Amino acid sequence: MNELLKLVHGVVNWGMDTAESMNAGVLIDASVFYALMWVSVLAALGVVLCRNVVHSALLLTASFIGVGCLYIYMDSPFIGAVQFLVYGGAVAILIVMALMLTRRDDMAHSNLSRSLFCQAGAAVISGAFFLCISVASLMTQFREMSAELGDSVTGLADMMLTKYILPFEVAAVLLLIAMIGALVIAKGAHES
Amino acid sequence: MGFPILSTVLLAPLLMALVICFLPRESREQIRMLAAASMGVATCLTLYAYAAYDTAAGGMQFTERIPWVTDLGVSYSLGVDGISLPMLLLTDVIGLASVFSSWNIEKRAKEFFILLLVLITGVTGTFIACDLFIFLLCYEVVVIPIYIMVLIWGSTKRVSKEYSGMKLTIFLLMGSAFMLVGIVSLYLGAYPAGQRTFDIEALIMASQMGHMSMEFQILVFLLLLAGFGSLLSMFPFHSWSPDGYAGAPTAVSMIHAGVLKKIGGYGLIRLGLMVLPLGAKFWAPLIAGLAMINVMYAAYCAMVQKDLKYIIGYSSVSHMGYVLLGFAALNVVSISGAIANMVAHGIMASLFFSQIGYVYEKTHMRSIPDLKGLAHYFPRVTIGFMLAGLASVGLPGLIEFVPEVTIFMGTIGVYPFFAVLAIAGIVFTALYILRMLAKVLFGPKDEHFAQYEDQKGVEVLPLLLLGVFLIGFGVFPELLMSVIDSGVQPLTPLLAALSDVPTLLGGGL
Amino acid sequence: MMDIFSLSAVDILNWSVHIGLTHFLLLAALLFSIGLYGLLTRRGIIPTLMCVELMLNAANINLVAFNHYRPVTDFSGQLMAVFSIAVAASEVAIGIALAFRIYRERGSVNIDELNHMKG
Amino acid sequence: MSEFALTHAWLIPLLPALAFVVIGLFTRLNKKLSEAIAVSAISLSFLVSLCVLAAVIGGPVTMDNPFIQKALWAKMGTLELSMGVLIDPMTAMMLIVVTTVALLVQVYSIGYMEHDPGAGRFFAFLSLFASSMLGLVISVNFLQMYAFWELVGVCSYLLIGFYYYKISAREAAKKAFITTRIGDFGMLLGILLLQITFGTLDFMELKELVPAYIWISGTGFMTVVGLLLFIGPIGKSGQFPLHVWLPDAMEGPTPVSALIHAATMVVAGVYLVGRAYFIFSALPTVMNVIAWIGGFTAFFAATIAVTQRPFKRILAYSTISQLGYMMLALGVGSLTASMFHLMTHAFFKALMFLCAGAVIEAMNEEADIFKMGGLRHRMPTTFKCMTIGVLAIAGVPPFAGFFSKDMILAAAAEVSTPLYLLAAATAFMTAFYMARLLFVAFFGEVREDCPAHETNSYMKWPLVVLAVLAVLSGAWGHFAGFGEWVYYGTAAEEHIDFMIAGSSVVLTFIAFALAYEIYVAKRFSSYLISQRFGILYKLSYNKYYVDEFYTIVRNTFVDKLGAALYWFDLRVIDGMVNGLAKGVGCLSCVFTVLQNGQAQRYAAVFYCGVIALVAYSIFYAFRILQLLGGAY
Repeated sequence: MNELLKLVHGVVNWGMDTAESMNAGVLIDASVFYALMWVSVLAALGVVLCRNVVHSALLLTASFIGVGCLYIYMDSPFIGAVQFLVYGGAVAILIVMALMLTRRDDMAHSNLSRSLFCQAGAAVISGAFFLCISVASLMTQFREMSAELGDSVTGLADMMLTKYILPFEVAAVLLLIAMIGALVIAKGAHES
Repeated sequence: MGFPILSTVLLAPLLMALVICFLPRESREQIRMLAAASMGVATCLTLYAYAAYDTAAGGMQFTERIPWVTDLGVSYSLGVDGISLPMLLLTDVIGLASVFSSWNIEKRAKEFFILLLVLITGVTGTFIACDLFIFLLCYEVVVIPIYIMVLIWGSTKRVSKEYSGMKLTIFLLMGSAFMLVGIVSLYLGAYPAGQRTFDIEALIMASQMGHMSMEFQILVFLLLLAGFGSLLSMFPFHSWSPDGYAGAPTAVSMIHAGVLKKIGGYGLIRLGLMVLPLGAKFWAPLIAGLAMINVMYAAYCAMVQKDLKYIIGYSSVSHMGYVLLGFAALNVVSISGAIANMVAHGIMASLFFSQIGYVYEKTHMRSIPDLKGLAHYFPRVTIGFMLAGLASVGLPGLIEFVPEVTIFMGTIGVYPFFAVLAIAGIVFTALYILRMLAKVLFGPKDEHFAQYEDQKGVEVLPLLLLGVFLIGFGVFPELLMSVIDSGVQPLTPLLAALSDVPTLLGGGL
Repeated sequence: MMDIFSLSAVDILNWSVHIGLTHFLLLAALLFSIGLYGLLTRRGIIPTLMCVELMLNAANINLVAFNHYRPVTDFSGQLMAVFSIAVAASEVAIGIALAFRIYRERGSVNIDELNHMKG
Repeated sequence: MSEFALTHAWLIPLLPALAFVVIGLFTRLNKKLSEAIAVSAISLSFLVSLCVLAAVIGGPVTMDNPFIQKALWAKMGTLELSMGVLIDPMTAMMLIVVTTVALLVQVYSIGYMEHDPGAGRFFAFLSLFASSMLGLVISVNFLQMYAFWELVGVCSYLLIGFYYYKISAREAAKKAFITTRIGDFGMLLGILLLQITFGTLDFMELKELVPAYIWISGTGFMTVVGLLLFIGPIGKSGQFPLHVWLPDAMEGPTPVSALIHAATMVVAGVYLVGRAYFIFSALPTVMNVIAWIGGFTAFFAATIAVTQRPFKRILAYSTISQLGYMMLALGVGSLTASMFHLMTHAFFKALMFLCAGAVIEAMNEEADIFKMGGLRHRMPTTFKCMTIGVLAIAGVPPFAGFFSKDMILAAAAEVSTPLYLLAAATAFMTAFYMARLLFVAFFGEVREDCPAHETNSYMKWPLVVLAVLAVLSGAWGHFAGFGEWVYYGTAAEEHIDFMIAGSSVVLTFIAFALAYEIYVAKRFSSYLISQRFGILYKLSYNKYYVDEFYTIVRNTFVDKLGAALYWFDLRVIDGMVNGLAKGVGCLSCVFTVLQNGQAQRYAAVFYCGVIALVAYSIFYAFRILQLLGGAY
């Protein structure tokens, strides 16, 4: 019983002396990060657990937006914008549209899950996975240093067009093919 | 030597199989004739080789050697010496007899004869190969045709033919797996990386130069024993042979009992004894013990069989026990007796199977309670049965007597207890053989068999062919023994050196 | 430098306040395992696709985080993220098209019926 | 001439063998031709053996330095198996006996087999038998003797089973072969032991080596070898434990019984002991065993013969009894007495069997003597020959039996009185059951339903010749000095011990009178006597239940054990093999669970793999880091 007391006492002292030593910026930073984190994590949980598949689609969008804000928090606005644009906009809407097209009877509990045993198994597997990755990441000592790289957009742009020109072109072609492919598949080749 | 005798003996059946492929399916007569012709050529050449073999010189004769895969040390080298020549003769004689005894196969005759000729080529290859690689190659060639022939032309009696075909093949393949491991370790252990070779003579030289340690020889011999033992239906691995024979068609069981089992014995002597003498000496008491069990156990099992082919299956397991006993005694007399016994049993078992095959072909009956009083309607088959039966009992004047007595003379000094029990086997063999002959051949007339006519024309040829050898080698054993003696004679220094080598459990009983 | 085995309460609180690379790694891992859980339990094709998207997102976070918190000289991490987003987008397009087509052929979107490729 | 005969003695077995081959392959269906070939072959052999006899009597050949010829048969390493010819007075005597009886039996069977379709086959087998018996007689080493020994066994198997459509015949043939085979097993062991200790099986070489070996290392090991060797003759000559096959062998045609089971094959055992006498005579314990087995078998068989009903079965038991006499003679150390009795017995026993054949054929296959009666009027010649035979075997003075039997009795008397008493009792019983046979079958009133008539000439003349031989052989042997001629060690001079001879003659006459009282004058009814003896009669009539005992032994030790082992083979060994196959089968079904088509199942398995990898790398993180050179 007394170790617990000692623990609480330690925490309280810590609270008081950091408050005056740390400037307000760090705390604000941390609170923004945690807010965004909880938004995206809870949204993701919602996607997975929610019964109504439309709700989960919307929560997916919320999660994408949360992640987008995190990108901005990590001061890489271009990726944040791309995230909002592509994921938040296109992908989420596409999924919702697909849901509407493949409507079946009652949407309320369309998001069926498998038997309890499979859920337990999946939970174990994903839990073990999370554990492994977190232990791995905690254990390794990264030499952290937030390098000031300056504006990411110009940096990205010249990298894309100079060093990584080939992947850039390939990505373009890929997107084109995906679009045509989607059309052909959705339309059904033999009807045309 | 100008004319490559051994290559022609090996390839004649194979080439004829190719020729038969292109013949139309209906021309059954031509196919049969061609098959018989090719086997005839092979047999005549073997007889010539047998006659021309110079027993005084001994060693490998009629050798041919063409380097094949040089960096692996593999060469297409054939050769025949005192041990393999009788086996080769056995193969060709039984091959010819099996072709004649499957003369009136109706169902898919073309495929049957192609597979039969491939099978005979494989078996011939194993005996005349002087190169382990060729030995293994030919051995694997043998297994596949047998499986197919049992499946298509087999007969379902106590056990379905699929089961017996499957069991037969899996046992042989498992055996050959052990053997392969043994041979590869031999290949690696004999010479350092540079001059590795598969040639048997070289391996023998290596073992004499002491390249292989005692433990190496003991372990590798055990592997070879498992391989060749299962082929030779040694006690724990014998359960495939009765089922295998019962399921197989006549020709296959003739070749199988007659020759395929002898590959095990030949391999044991050629690879086991010559290349791994220390291993052979170490495991000799175990082999002798198993051999004795082989003899008595199989004789007892044969006592209660109802099916003719099962009796011959168990009797061949029992006779292989004698061969193993002869081998285990590790002296010149008993080993030459073992080889002679292999030849004797080969001819005898194939004669038995050809006669049973004929009876089964005509009456579709093979179990002893159904068949009675065959002597009235099948005089020639009766002669066949009596000849084979009395030979397997060891009647002097027929082929089995001299080898059996030689094995006993060689073994009784080394393993008195095992030898006495094995010799007691001759009483039990007499019991089950005569009981079978009495029930099947003699007894009151049975009208049911009146409708079948006896062997005539080509069907008598197996009886004549094998009968000639059965009586010829029986009355004049020197014909067979002189060749075998010249093969086994070079072993005497090897065997003499073995006297002080440690053995399992400190020597047998 | 953090050695997680000799932690005391104070260090944890200090660590939690200063946002560093490991926070993002943990976040990404959490998102990824949630996506994985969804992938393994959802019956329908579209929900499965959604979970796959989640997992891809988690991967992108890692990319950007490493680029941000590591002493790198160029934006290769973010570039990789861009390309991965492109790929993910096309993947969703194709996925949806397939789902749509399967719905029309089979009449149902339930994954269990789609085991014709069974071994 | 005699030199030629000696050097070509190997012709004697070869000629009948050639006859067998010729008849077997070509003339089997033509009765007349095959008879001619067979008889001519055996008569040629008879002539050659006559020349051999002449050569032996005239020439230098004696028991101590026989004429030897050898040829290599098979050579393996140090072991050399050879075949050859060994002629000495004993061989010459045996040659004459075998060829004479074989010739007369073949002539007899021409008549006997007149309307039998298988006659060709019969003559082929007879020739084969004659050649193998002659081969056995002239063999030069143990292995050759063993080889022909087995060949003779097979011929008797073929001939007993000649009427193969009768189940009893084929069973009797099988029984004969198996029982003699058990004897052969023991003998083979003895031969093998001889081979590995002395390195040779040749009689002459062993003759020097064995006494030397015994002198050095005592009689322990050699007694074992001697006993093992003696097991062969027990089997072949129907001595006590292995005698069961001989009475059943009567299933074969009568000429066969006459030739094989009276004159030739069954004496092969006696001949072997005679030939290897240098081994046996040096081993007192073995001699004792031989004597007592012989004596006991004689007495035992005589007691059974007294109560038997079928004609040939009585003769069979009397043969076993007489063979017991010969073994007794050998056991007490007199080779001459045994060989002399062998010769005389061959003639009068063959005579009686042939008479039996004539009688049974005349009574169309009726063998029971109590159903015959008064045949002396219907078949006078057969009756006369049968009487001569009976008198000869009973040992009435002028006839053959008297001389040879009394020589045995005299030899037995010198060694041990219990044996002599046993032999004398057997002589009394022999006289009794022979007289019983004669009186019941030939005397009394003629039955109306009996179709008996005198036999045809082919069967009659051999009887007459044999009758003459039965009378003369005894006297000729005695007075011409059989002793100086066939002996072991020192030549035994002929003398008649009047005390023993007188007592045995008196016993014989008492037995005749007793038999006459019971069966002809019917003073005492045989039925009453058998009731009074009760148990003894029942035991004797059922042959002491030896056959039943053997059947039980065979059932338990062979059939049941075989079934048990076969069950073991099926269940355990096959079980293991099939079990292995099933095991592999269900091992595979464990993995099929992972491939059931559901995508999620594959994903789950995939991620398990990932987790395993990550976990592995965490535990060995440091080593991996060093590997990467810490470039993070």
